[in-house]
Amino acid sequence: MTAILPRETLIFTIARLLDGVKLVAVGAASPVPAAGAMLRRALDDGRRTVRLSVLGSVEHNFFTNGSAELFDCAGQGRLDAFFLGGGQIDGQANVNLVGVGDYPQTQVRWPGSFGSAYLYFTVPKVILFREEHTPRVLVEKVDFISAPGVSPPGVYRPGGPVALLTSKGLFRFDSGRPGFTLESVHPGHDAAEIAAATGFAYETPAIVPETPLPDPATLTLLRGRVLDELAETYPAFAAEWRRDLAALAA
Amino acid sequence: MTAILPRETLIFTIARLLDGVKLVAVGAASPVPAAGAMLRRALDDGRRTVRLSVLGSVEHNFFTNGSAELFDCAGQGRLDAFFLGGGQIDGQANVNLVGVGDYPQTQVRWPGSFGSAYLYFTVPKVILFREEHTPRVLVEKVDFISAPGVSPPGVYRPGGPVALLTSKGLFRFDSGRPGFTLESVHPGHDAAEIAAATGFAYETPAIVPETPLPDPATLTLLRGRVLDELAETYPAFAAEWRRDLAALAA
Amino acid sequence: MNADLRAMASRIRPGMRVALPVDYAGVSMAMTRPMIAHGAGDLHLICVPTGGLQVDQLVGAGLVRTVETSAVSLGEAGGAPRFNQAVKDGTIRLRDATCPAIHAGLMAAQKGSPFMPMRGLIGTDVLRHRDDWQVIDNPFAGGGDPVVLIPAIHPDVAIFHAPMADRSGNVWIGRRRELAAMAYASAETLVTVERIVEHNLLADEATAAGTLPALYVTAVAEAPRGAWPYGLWGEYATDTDELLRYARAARTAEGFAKYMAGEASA
Amino acid sequence: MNADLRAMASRIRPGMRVALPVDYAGVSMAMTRPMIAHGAGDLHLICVPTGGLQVDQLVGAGLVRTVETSAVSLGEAGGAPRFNQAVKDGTIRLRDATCPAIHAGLMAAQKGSPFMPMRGLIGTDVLRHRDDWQVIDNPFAGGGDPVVLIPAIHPDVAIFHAPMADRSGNVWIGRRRELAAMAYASAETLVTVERIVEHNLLADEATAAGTLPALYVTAVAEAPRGAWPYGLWGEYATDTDELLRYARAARTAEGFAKYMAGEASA
Repeated sequence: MTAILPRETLIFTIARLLDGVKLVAVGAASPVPAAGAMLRRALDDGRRTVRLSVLGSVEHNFFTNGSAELFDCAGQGRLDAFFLGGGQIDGQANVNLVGVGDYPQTQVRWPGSFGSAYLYFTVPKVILFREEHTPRVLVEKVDFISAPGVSPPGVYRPGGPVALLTSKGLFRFDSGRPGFTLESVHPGHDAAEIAAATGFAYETPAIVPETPLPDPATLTLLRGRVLDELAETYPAFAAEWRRDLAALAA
Repeated sequence: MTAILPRETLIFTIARLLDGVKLVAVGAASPVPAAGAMLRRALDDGRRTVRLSVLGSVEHNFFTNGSAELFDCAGQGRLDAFFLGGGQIDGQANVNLVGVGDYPQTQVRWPGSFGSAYLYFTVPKVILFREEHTPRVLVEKVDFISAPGVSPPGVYRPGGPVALLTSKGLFRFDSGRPGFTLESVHPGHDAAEIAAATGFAYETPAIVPETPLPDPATLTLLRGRVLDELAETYPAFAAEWRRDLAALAA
Repeated sequence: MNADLRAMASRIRPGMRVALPVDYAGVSMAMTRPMIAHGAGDLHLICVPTGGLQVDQLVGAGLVRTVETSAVSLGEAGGAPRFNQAVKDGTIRLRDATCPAIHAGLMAAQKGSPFMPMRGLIGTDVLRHRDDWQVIDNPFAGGGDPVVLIPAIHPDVAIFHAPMADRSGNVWIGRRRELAAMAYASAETLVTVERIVEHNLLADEATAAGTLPALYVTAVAEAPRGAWPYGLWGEYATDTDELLRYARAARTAEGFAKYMAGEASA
Repeated sequence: MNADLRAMASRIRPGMRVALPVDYAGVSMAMTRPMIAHGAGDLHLICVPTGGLQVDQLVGAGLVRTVETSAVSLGEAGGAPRFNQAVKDGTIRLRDATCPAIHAGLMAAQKGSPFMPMRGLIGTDVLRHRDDWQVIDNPFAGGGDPVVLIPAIHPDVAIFHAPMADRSGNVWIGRRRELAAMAYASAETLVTVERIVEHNLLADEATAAGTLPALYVTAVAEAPRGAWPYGLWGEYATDTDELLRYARAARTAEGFAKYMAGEASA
């Protein structure tokens, strides 16, 4: 069996999560989500048009109405999927992009909420993606709610989180409960390790499956067309990926 | 003394009313207001930039954000002057651009209110310009208020009417009273004729002066540069003006 | 009749809200006869922000239930005869507006907001007759300061004409950004163009600046001189003689029917 | 230092609200040192909708009282060191927002409306800390349905960099329409450009489509590579090495001072 790189598992998982989307946007410095979207587009080729917008990119940005257009698209219901990271993410899927400590004089300051306080409400499929899987990031309660995981009845909320993907595993989010359920663990990790690394409570099925890996055809697409496309926008990331592939083959 | 054409008196009067403006917009089929604005621009040449936008024109329209930009400009306080006609205008400076009779099934239907219900409120210097001066047009009370001449205290109203110019004379509007005062009569007309032709009450000073006429230098500008500029956008109007000038000279 | 245009017209279903641009912005006159041939009626026309020949013809053909507009006229050719007759006869429902209110309603839809506030309007009969608009006191003022709220306008379909599109469905609209605004607000957008070009309009920044992305475009069909008798900016001027010919003919229902039965020719 | 840039910077007065664009839209880095040399402080920066190097340098130079923004960072070069330090020290006032709220506030100013409604935000700490925003029940809903109202943002001055301007002061902004939005909303607009061209940008429809008219432009100055170390779309790429060099240097106040004292060189 072919060895699969950890980042290939992440990219393939994102592509699976994006099944059915027509328009997906990713942030400027987000090569893994971008690659996932590119793989989704490649998989759907000839069957469905999948559009991808990379914010801040000249090449991979078909918007022509300034930086407001992404948010307008979301408001119109045209944006199907988006990614959010977060300095902290808690068990209610609340996201903190602002800082640690008492606001405003936080002792650690992150950049800020960006568009999260809007997109989390309006984009049907928000994928929380944060590679670092530690109790520092996945906390019981965020210090600042940039965007809440759920809203009370009566609040306009067509969008929200569907999943949390880290370097160790994949959680699904149930907005009814609300809370996360561990869906799968990536190769090389296990449920106990994830429990120790997660600062919030979540549900775990009796048997936690391994995260599905790409089949050979998908892997060919991923290491061919997708890697080539990605290299235009994320040359450093693509070069490192290629080096790792060369090392695998050696 | 040089003979002055009636339309030249109107154009010169408009140019006088536009003293001090930086941006003026005129409707698509408004050659007299456009000529007045062009004369204002010519008179201010080298002292102040006067910008003119002719709606719907490709040549004389510097807007680049679609047909909403004019209204945005007005909202920003950048539009100093605008012209309104009106199927009916009453003594409170209410304007009716919709129709005669009971709305909606009016027996006479005019095109509609266009932007009047906004621009009348936001443009500091709105000039009511209607050549026809009859009791049919200048009525006691309009059948439909497309835009009101005055607003009660507490209503946001930086703009409004300053004057009403017809083929017979010029009225000033006093929003405090509110009402019109006859300011001057054009050559060939008199106050009694105007009284008979006006359907609303207004104030008349003891002595009504004649509307000022352009001096020779202004007339040269008007029949030279302004007429040339106007011919680009209103060729038929300019040609007729030139024919009338030729007849004067004969 | 062009099959592409017929196919586009067939997307229109009875009762739809149809957004149409102002005379000088790019009216798809080429779509008017296919729409009439298709026959979907009970339409709610939204003029962005005013209407003209196309609106008059659709009204004359009996396809229109409601006209939401700031004005309808034939410009230099005078009043819109079929529209004016329908008003007199009470056969259409009027939603008289003012230009920026139409823009505000579309902007609300573009932003995904339920409404937009707008200055002006207070004390007008335009406002008095719009039971779908609301007035609130500006919450940011100390008290008083009434302001009108215009609810979002969500057209089912926008229809317009533009100079060019590319093979991907990107449409060059230049500085006529109300066409983009219509498309953003509408569920579907049908576009006729003078020509289809082989290069991608988004490939360089110069043309990209005036391009509506394919994301918003449902279908495109080639229709040379498709705005005629209206003009198209940068392409050709309005044929005022033809507008006058129409205005004369359409004074009566019979004259209108005869005019429409004649072949359109540029 | 370029005299034109100094003259433009001298228009800035203490306490002004200054709108600055996002990293990739055309930051007038060329204006940063002239602004610092001019020394007008107590500024209220409005990042449209996020800030970066320029904001960090103005904060580091002590000119900033308030930062209204959706984020401040150096992108690939990491956090904004002087901004982050100022937050920690409590020496600047934060008005944390979210991108579309900044756009909504500017749009309200563009439209001459007192506010714009915006979805989202309910239940966030962003909203909780903004006492200048309001929540009302959507008057068009049967009841409930809270919606946030963002008051108009009226910057005193907008400052950005663009590829070109003409002799009349028209500026080509391409598809970076947030630059136009900033200018519409602002009382004054100061623009640096790569080059000044001799032809009128409004003379043909192709360039007109991406042009901000001179009406909105207070002053223009030529500043080749004026976005550096940021890139300018269609012109040059971001100099990430320089951003990294700054990020390292500006970890301390001393390092920042030393960096700023060095000559800027492309």
